[in-house]
Amino acid sequence: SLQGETSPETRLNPLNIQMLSKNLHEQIFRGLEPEYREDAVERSIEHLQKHQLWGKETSLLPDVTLKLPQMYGKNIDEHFRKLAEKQSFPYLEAAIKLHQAELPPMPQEWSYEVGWTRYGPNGESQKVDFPEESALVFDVEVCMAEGHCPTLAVAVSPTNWYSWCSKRLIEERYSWSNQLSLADLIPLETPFNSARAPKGQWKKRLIVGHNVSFDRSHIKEQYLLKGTKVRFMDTMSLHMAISGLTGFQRTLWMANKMGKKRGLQEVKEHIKKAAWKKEGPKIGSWDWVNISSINNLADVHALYVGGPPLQKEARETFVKGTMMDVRNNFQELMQYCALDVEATHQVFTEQLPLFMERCPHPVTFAGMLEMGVSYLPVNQNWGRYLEDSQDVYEELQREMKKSLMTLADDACQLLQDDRYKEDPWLWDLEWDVQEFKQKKVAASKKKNSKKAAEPQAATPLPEWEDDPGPPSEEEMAGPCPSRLAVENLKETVNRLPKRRQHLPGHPGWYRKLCEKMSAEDSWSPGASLISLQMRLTPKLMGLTWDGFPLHYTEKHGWGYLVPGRRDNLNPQEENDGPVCPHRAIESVYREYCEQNSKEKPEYLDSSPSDEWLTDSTVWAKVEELGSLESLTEESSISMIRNGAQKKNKSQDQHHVQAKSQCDYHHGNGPYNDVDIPGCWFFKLPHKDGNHNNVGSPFSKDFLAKMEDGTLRAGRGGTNATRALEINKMMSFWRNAHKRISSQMVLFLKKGELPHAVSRHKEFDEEGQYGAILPQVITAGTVTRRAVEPTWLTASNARRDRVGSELKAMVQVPPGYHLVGADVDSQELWIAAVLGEAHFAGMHGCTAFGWMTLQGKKSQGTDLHSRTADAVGISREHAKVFNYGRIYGAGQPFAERLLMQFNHRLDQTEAASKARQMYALTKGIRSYLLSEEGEWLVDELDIEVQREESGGVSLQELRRISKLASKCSQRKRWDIVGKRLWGGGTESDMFNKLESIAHSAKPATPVLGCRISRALEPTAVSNEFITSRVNWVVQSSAVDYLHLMLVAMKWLFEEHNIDGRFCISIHDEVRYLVRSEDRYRAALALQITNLLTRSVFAHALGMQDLPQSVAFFSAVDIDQCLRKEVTMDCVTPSNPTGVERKYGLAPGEALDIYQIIDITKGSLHK
Amino acid sequence: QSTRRCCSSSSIEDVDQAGTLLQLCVDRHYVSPGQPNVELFQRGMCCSYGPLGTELRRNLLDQWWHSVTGSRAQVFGLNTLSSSSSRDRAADGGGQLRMVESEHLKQLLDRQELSKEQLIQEVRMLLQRSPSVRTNLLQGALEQFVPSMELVNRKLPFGLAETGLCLQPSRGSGCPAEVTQTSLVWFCSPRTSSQWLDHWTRQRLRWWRKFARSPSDFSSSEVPEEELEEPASRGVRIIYHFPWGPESLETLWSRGNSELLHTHQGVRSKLQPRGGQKSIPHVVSVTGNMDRGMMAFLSNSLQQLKREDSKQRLQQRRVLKLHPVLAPVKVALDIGRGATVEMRRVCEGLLQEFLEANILAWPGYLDTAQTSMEQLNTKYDEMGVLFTVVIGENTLESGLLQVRSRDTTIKETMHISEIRNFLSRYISAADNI
Amino acid sequence: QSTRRCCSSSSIEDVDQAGTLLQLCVDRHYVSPGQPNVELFQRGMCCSYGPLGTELRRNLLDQWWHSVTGSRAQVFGLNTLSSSSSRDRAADGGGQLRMVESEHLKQLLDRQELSKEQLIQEVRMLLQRSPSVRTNLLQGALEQFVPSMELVNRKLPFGLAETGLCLQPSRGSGCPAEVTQTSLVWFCSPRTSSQWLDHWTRQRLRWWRKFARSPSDFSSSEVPEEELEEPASRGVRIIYHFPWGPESLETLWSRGNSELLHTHQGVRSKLQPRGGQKSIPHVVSVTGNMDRGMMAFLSNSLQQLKREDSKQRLQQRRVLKLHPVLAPVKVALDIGRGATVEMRRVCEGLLQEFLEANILAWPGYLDTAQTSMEQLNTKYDEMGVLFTVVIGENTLESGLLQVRSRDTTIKETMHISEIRNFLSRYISAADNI
Repeated sequence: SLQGETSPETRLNPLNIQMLSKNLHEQIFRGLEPEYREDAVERSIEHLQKHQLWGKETSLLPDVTLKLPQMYGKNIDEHFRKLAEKQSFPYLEAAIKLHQAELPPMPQEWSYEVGWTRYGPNGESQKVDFPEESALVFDVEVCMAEGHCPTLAVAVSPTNWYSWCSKRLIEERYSWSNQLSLADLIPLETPFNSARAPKGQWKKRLIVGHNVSFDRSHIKEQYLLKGTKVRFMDTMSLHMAISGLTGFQRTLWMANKMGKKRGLQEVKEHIKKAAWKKEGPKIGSWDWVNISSINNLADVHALYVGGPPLQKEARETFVKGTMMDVRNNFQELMQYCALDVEATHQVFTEQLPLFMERCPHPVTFAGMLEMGVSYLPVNQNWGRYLEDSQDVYEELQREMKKSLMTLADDACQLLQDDRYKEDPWLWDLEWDVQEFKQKKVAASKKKNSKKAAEPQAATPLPEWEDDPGPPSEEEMAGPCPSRLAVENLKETVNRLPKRRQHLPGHPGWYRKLCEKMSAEDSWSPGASLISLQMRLTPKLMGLTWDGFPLHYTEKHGWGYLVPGRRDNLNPQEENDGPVCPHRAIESVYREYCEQNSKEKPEYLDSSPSDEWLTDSTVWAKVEELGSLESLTEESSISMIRNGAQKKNKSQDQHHVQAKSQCDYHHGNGPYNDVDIPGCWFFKLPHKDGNHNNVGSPFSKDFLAKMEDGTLRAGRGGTNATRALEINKMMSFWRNAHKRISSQMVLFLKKGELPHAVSRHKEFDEEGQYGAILPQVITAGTVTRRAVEPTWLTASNARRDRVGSELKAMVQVPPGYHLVGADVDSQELWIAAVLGEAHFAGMHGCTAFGWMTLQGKKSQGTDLHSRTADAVGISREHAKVFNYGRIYGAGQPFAERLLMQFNHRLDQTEAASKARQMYALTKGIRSYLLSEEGEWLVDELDIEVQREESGGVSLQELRRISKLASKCSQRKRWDIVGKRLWGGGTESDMFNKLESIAHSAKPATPVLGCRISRALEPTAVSNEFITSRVNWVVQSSAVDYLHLMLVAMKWLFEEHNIDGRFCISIHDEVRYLVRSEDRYRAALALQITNLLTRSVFAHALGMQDLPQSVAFFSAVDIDQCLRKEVTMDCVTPSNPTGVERKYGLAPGEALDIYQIIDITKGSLHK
Repeated sequence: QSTRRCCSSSSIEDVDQAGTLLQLCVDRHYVSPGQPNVELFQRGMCCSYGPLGTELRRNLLDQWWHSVTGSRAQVFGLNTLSSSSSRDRAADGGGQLRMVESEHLKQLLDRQELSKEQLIQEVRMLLQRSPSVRTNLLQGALEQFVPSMELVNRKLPFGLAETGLCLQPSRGSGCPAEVTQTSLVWFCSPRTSSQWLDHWTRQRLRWWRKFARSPSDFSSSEVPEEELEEPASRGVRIIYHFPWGPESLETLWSRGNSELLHTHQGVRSKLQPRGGQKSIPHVVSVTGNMDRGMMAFLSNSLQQLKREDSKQRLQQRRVLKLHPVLAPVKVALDIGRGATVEMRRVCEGLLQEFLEANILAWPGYLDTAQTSMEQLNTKYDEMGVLFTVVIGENTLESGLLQVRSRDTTIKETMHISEIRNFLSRYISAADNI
Repeated sequence: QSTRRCCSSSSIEDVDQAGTLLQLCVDRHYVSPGQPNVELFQRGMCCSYGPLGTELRRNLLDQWWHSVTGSRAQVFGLNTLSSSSSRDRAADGGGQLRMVESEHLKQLLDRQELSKEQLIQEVRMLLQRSPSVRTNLLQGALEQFVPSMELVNRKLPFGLAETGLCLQPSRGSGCPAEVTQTSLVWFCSPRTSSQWLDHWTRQRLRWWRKFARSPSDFSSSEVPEEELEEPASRGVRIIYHFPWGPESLETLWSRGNSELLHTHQGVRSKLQPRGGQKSIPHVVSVTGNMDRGMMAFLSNSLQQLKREDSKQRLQQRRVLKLHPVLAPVKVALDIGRGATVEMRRVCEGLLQEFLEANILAWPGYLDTAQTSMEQLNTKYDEMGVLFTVVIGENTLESGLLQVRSRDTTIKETMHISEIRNFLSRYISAADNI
């Protein structure tokens, strides 16, 4: 049933999904009404019913009436083709010029002069402002020791070579400003001292480079607020699109390159690290290795061009050398740079036709050009942010160290009367002290020195003394007798050994924590070397696990001691090592029990956060586990065939061996090879399985255990807890601060800013306005997603993470706004729409699709709630699983994740939950028999139980396989043909994804971009499936982004919206827009989304689009970059929030109706 | 078990702990004895300090001064008068304290010829003439604003730092009390005043924490809207969590410019900085109470360790773990068993050496009453003495000393020629952590 | 030509010289401007000091403190209250200053129902209740005698040192004035008190002379019998010969034991030291006026040189040749011609380095008004700045600085990495002369 008013505009499809309003549909699909086949509708309804989704109440959205701009072509796809061709034509032309060019001969001698020099074909040189040709291959070198300032550069056009030298290279000075200005950078479009377009018009030019975003960040004009028309092509990105490797492949590739033997060893080690079981993966096909390479220029050059390898040794001079070294090797280094340019040109020449062939849609080319000019405006607050974060960070670090040092100091008291022997934690530390050494003095010498140093007699103190009065004047004048006595005694210093002992009176473990005293400025007294990571720290803190003191062994890592063991309480005569005070341990546990009888610790579900979704390491694991999954599946069949199904016994090993069992505590153990009298040793649980050793109880994984009280500090409680809290707070900045503080920021002088800024009433003369150019590799992964280490991975601000307000430090100059939006559930929708097209060709026909379009959190019919209900986990957790699946994560991943979320869940329970979840969503796999299989079945007359789809289950397959091997002499039968998923909400989606992944030439369904050559079935046969499935969705998401960029550029140009592209962070785009144009830009963004989704539907043969996904749920109009316009980004380094501290008021988040209201639905000024 | 754990468990123990602290301060020469005096101290007022308290206060004020005047080029020291006969006009608040020459007043009262009205008139005039006593350092800094502008060529921002005694009106108790105040008055452009407030808050908080044993006991908190004092638009307090509750050690206010204008009779031209903007500077005041600050550090550094010895007796060790830079006595000099004149001479010589090197040393050797080393250590731990040096018979022969550390309780052997450098290095490097 | 020579020649010049000195003190930020303030300073009273005066006073007090507390093991620091409601009973001299809460008094005067007699009675009681303000530090030390005895195990001699503000009654001028006092109160056996007086006189005089440019301007003189103040039996003054005549900077009295007895209500048992002799200790007081001391050093260090320049014009160079330890500003940092942002950044870095090393540096580079180097040097000489460091364009290239010495006016070239150590060494070594 439906809620809401229906109007003539309202359109519904047969599944009662609200489609685009009538006027919109007419404008976009040009009157082409979708047709629905009856059987398809029926099939859909049946499917939805099965998943309890049919007939759920839904509500209608208000219709949208909007006059779209005039569109080109016969259909929407043609429209986009035309736009993209128009936008990229001059650049493509330039690219072709470069492609066809025969480079002029390289100069033999380079000019040692500030600025650009042009070399004629005969080696004659001439000083120029900048190279003027429309196409250049370009490379910049930076002497790292001198900061970010470019040192030298080489460029080549089809007609000339160019070189550039910085002032800092040519002129020697004691110090240079560490704040760069435009004048320090390389000009490519403007003469020195000018920041305006010559003749008022920027030229459309193309710069080619390898990892060109690095070079771009050293180009002067790129920092101007209003972008120029120069665009960049990155040979590294082209390479990724043509022949890129996945992360896992890269490791294997390098291993392979280092030589077959060495390589295999590396692979083994890698497998071990990834915690694979004994069998390990067998990489069957290595063909891909020969048609790909890792990303650096030398390897890429070898792949595409071949010939003698590039020499990269000179590069070290820039990395490690000083400016002086650069000067001394100037000609050689210039030559090196020029050779790189030449190599880049050769690579580019080879790549261009390949790229055009593999990514034929013009939108891909145009989108990548646009992606290459990202721009992040910043102001003086950037400096404040860096300073404050570092400040707070250092302070926390100090505090943590202080509390640890106090713990160490306090523990020293146990030395007195050997009390450490009774300490449940510290008994096994090194408590030895050293004897104070003195030189033996020869007898005769001793006499002499005695005379000198020792007073003759010992005079006892008088019983009582009166005020002796002041010393006389003579006494005061002469040397003071007591000072003389001291000076004399000082001479005995020669009896000390030359090298002083280091704290001989302190226990050994403490001695090691102290730095030997020195005159260094950095020396500090006390146990200053202590850190959280040290093995003795948990002991100093007196950590307990469920009341048992922690203990470390070399073999098993961290665990804990459980008292009560009797079988090893033999008299310990022969043992002269430290003796465990098991009675003290008992009393610790007893005390714990007494306390706990009062308050029972309640199990709390640790709440995960968005971090899970952005943590790239998690998804890296997915990829590895993915290959594991397919392998185990495969191998399980072969194992059955061998008739020897091994059970992994390593888990139970200890239990079998154990003679001694603890009856009152169950955990990971006991490990009775740890022979501590009176105690059993149990290991701490590990997130990757209990056979792994825990290296530190302070790792991130135990944070939740600290919070729920399983792991707690036995003494010095506040010190320990606080140290952990601090550890958490520091984590972000510790990992990120190097990258963040080395961001190259360039501030513009007033004259270099547009009048819109410098004449704005909020312009501050003392303020700073500038930009960071994030070094985005436009297609940095095999899915052609952009890669950049700082901005594209930055998490959102968190209250307990120092410096996590990073993104909000991107702040607009006066007179500008950031306009942007997140594509709502982008990947879910893409996956869903693919599945729908595959299943019944209409929107909302699969359960997965229906939930994505129509599901409601409030009714529990949205995807995440459904999964949460089904498995009995929180919605937040479910979200992680759902995304994980689409990224290709299999059951093992889910199992592991479940255990991590809840440590009291045992393996079987987790496994069953994971199985349940997968059955419900992905469904059950069935197998279509191959021709050979069918023949075999027929031949052997095996009765086969087939499913609806005609496939057989895994069980059935095993049975057939068993029978086959019994009945025949042949070892190997290839009985399996296609694999299919069935019965789950997502089965059809996965079938579609896998059918694309398995096709001979996998390509994205919308823009037809081919998968990397290194992943095509001809190269890898059946391997890297996870990556390929993942690629279908993610690469389509990249198509989505490219479409949006092209549409936005069109609308901005068409309607004179003053703005530029800023950054796209995966499913999010941001534009920097003049404030007066911000609402029109918001409308443009909404229209862009509408058109982009329509292209998807069109490409999949569905001439319609559901209204609910047609528009962004909100377009953010804001003054800074942040997740939500109202987020105040409070963090420890920004305790007062961005509004108070930086004066950033909340922005506006507008939906389509509000925007139409404000703009009256018009893009016109 | 740490002190913190104890105090969070029970409030009775907290009160007890406050009592322990105060008793210790009196016993160990931080605060002069006498109930009224101790009460002043407890209230965070200036009281009569013993030698150790005096030294601690000196160290604290010194550190404050260096931290504030050394933090930026534009901070200048200042010293204004604590009483002034002209000031009253500017800020004639109620309950002001006046310094009256009692003899004059008595003479007035003795003049029989005056009628009641005349008498009242005369007394009023006397009161009017008598100088008023400052209750804070702000006013002095505001008055010095104009000449100070010349120091930096009439450019903003700059600040004026001062420390000194101020009087707190009695609020009915009948007896006004003194407070050792520190004050930084920062003049900046209106636009940046809020940023500067944040800046100084961070700076100040970091300073307090630098010397703390458990830094998180010091925190800052924004003054809630309803507690803002006129004319401040924003305020931040730096708070110490005493066992008996939080108290404010230092307060930062963003005060606008109305007081500055008032002090200078609204003559805007005098107050305008050079440069483009002609706006009257805004004032950010940073006012600390160092008497309470002392107590905070004493409280923070008091570590009470309960320990069981081998015979299961509960022993208590109380240590005043003051930061090495603040600790009033860095080293105590004592004589081991069998004191002789020669040993004492060595002590004297060593003491002189320490004093010359600006290392405050305690002449424990002067006390010839035979106390056990254990008792001495207890005493020195409670005094917060960093190291105890014992000169024994052996010293006269080999030049070797026993040096006991307050923090680890461990005794090291050290040669007499190296002890001074060791102490100097130890104290100056303690800042490094 | 030295100052001394000039002033002995003519008294008119002397007066002139006094004027010059005062003007210089105001111009160069030693003393805050304003006639009343300068007069206070001239009278040897505490006044409102500018940044340089404040620093000079700090240095002076620091030196005094280290010299006195570091001189002997038995000197302990002390800090007593400047006002006290109990003290009046003990020393109820005439002309005492009382801190009256003016609001209370006004309310009293407003009470219509009181008769004149009642009113007088009430005012007297109010006055009685109001705390009195100390006029010297002696009384506080006497009060702390008993607890302090325990510090040295009830043995004599020992001393209590304190510095602080005291009020000087107006003596009719109507307005009491503040004085920065230093006080050592020395308790010794009656037998040795006269010897100790001599000892301390020698010590103190030596201290004053240590920092003087011409030490002989400081001298000591026995107080004539007729000028002895009750209950002192002997007195010595340390005198400085100002251009306008000699004035006393510090006074030492041998005071007997009557005040001590009086303060402790004659309870002899509390006052007796341990040991054979049961006599009540005698008191030697050493009281200094550091405001006047400051003026003495300023006056002593002012050198006026007449010289002719190349064009035969008579030029005067005035230099405040303060002792390096006392000089408030040790180094000034300036930028040579063609100031750039980079040069300024170097200055800022250097300044921070100096401040961290506790070398007070003057941020001359903040003053961007173009003044000639000559003018700058004149200014710095008058400020008594030891060295002027100039950062030029050359510095950015080579790291070399120009360092001008106040005393020789000679410019040396020095590398930026060595300047801090040079200054530290220079200042600390100046103590050795």
